[in-house]
Amino acid sequence: MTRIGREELAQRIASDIPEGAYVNLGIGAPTLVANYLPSDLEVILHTENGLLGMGSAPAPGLIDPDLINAGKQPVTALAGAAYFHHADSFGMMRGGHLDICVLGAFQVSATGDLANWSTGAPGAIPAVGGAMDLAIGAKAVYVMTDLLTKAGESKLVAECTYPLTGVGCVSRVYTDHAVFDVTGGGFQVRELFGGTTVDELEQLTGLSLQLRIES
Amino acid sequence: MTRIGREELAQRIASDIPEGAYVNLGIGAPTLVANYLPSDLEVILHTENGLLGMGSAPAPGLIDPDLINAGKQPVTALAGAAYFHHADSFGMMRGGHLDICVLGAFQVSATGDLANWSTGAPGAIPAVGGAMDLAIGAKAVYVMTDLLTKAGESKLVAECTYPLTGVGCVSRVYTDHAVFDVTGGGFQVRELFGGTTVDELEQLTGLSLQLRIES
Amino acid sequence: MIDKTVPGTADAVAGVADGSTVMIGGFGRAGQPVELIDALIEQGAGDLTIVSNNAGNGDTGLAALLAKGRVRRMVCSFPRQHDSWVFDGLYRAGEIELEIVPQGNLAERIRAAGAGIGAFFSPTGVGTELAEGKEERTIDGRRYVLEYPIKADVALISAYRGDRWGNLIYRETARNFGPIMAAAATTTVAQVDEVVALGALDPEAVVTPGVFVNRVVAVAPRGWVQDGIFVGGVDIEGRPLEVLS
Amino acid sequence: MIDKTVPGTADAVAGVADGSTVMIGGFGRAGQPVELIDALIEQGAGDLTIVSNNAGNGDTGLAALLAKGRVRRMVCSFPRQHDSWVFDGLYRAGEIELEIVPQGNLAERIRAAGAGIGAFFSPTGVGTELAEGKEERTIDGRRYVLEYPIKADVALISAYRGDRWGNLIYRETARNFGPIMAAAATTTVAQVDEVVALGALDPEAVVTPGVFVNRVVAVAPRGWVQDGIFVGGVDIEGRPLEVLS
Repeated sequence: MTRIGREELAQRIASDIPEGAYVNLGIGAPTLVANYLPSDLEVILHTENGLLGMGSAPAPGLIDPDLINAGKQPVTALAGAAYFHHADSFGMMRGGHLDICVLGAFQVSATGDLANWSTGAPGAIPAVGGAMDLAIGAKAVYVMTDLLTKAGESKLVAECTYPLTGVGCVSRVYTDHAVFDVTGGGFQVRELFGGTTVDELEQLTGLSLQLRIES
Repeated sequence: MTRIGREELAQRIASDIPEGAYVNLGIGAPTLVANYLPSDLEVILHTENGLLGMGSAPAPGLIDPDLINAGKQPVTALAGAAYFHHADSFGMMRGGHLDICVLGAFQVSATGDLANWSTGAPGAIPAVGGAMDLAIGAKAVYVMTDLLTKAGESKLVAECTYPLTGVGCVSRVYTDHAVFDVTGGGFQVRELFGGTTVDELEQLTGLSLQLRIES
Repeated sequence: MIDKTVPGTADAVAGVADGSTVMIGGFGRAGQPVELIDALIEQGAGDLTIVSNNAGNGDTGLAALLAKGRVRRMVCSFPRQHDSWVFDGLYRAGEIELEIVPQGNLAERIRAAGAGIGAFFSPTGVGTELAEGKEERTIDGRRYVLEYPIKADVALISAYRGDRWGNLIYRETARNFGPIMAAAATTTVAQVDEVVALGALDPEAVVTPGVFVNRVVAVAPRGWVQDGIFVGGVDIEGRPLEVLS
Repeated sequence: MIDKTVPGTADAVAGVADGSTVMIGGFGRAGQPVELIDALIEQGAGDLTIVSNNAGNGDTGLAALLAKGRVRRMVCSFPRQHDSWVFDGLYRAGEIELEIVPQGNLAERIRAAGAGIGAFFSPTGVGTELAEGKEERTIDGRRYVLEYPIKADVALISAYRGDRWGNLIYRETARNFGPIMAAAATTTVAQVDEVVALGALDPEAVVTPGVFVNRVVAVAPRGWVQDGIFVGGVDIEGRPLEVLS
């Protein structure tokens, strides 16, 4: 079956972000989405370490160590940016003022639970950062992930077995095989990539899936 | 018996405020205290409508309607001032960052309860403003008041009969007859004005009073 | 292109529904969005709940809205002022409901709404009649009462300068409730003296980031400021005296 | 005359007692008060509880303090980074305690301490193992957990400019935890690039009013800024590359 690559998936997500949206892109793969936002549209990026109106990475030699994103990578600030402290920044998120947050995942459950901060492996050093705040804060939480783990297990599950990041918080999952909406009745297939079929997805995930009917 | 006037009392209170103190002066008589702070000492005045480093009233013709105090009178801002919004301003107070607050009172009880916002008179329009926040916020709450009401009743009481502003919050009461500390064991006379005696004060207040012994 | 500016105050207040909860910024006259209130009177919405620190001064602004009978309920800390005769009359006639909230609890409850806090324990008001019926708890030996967020459908605020993304800066103590109300309402409308180009506001000094603002409208500049400099020339009610320049 | 400035970093951290809770500002390296931490190492206080978003980078700053064995307990949101080998080693050896707090709850709990809030209901972490054992409540149909303030004996923060009253401004995302930690500690110490004259900081743009600050010390200016202007010239760890001017 045909899958799409990570860059293509980032592009696919970017195309769903409307002009004027306030968006937080999580650490890791979700940051790639920024590269595909059309330059003629204004989308305002939030980074939880205190900046609204984040721009792209600086040119080499123009790195400002005071100006970083949540992944601690150097960034720039656009005209129209604003800085604020951590309580204000997380209040902005927790208060539901951001439109979209894009996050990675270990698992997403059929009821929209998210697990993305800990594998629960014994001996691992726990570290949650802003993951739990991001998970419950935005109006829409999109997950960007491969459908399967490297071991071939489905990341879409009936119930998460990894430690939870948030309960019932995910609204949509973008994977390399298909896009899924989380509905009251479980996962609904919104879009299939390449030749993937719903039957194949059901086989891969072990879940009963519905195809979204355009109304 | 000798009493001191309101201006003299303001001066007396001012002399107890050390350099470097952060002070909020309540609406009404307490604002007079500002006039007696020595100009060669720096005391930083807070007004709860969003300014630290408040200065004196402006000259006529230099009134700026954007720059007012909690009593909605025009003021000025000193070099070193800072503006902030209402949540930050009351957080500053509630968080115990101000050293002294000077307030008026209808009644103060022997356990430091304060009543200064409502006489409880039927038909009166209630209005509390920042009184309850001021009462519980500062490290030390000083009350500035006449000892007696116009009708000759003591404002120092065993228990307040007027609606409370705050419980156990007053640390000292400056009156036209004497200065009282609120201690675990009731009012202690800290200082007597003119020829006033503790016996006279006991008669006027109907309370059993102790004279503070300098240690 | 994001452009939150609207041409006039009528556009700015369009769509306010009867029965709405409307926050109105300002402390006394400082920071009161008078032009937006005038437009709201013109727009006609009624049966309103108004959240504002005071209950109007003189016969203009919030007082004028009250005088028109558009307000069912006031939530404020200090309605009774020397010039609050409009509110006083309505209250005594039993024509308006009143919820009194200590000023710091009012501010913190508004802030909580904007910051997604479900409720908080405040030491303010403990043991007073304004805390009657509220849940009380002793934490680390201190008494607190549980206070809930105050949200609004609409916030009308006054700022000094804004840009097309809705970023705002304020002026002196006219800042007061604007920044917290902006974050607590579904739709936030800001009147500003001047709309400036994107990037003209120092990002270190922006007080209200545009994410909290839906509409920005420029109104007549305040008479006591020219090009950002205080020039004096008014009395406390904003009436012209003389211009120093 | 109020003068909160002190001559050197040793004076700035004088008196920190063994067993203290010390907040340390910064998010990764941005805003980390490295010179104050170096002075604290020199000062010698041990058995510390450190509240900071991360648990040190490389071998300098907070990592150096950890390496000296001065820290009994870390309260942070994200200890595990690519360059947090010092903390990682201590943790695996069982030589340090760790309390993990979601970043927004960490920030809000610190803010609550400074603002006199007894506790608050947060939606963050509900239903996760980090909320186990915490009081939960449903308010208006949403689940929340009760979170308590985090106070400190000392806060060490890094700002950009300060004055003798302790007013502070920050720079870009190096602001992060500084303003809220300043308000949450009994003694707050700020290192700044430059102490400026009283009145030189715009009162509209002061982020931390001096009331929250006890000591201010000027340290070597950051290499990437000259006279307030970004001049580039360093890599992400602050090492010189080239100066554009």
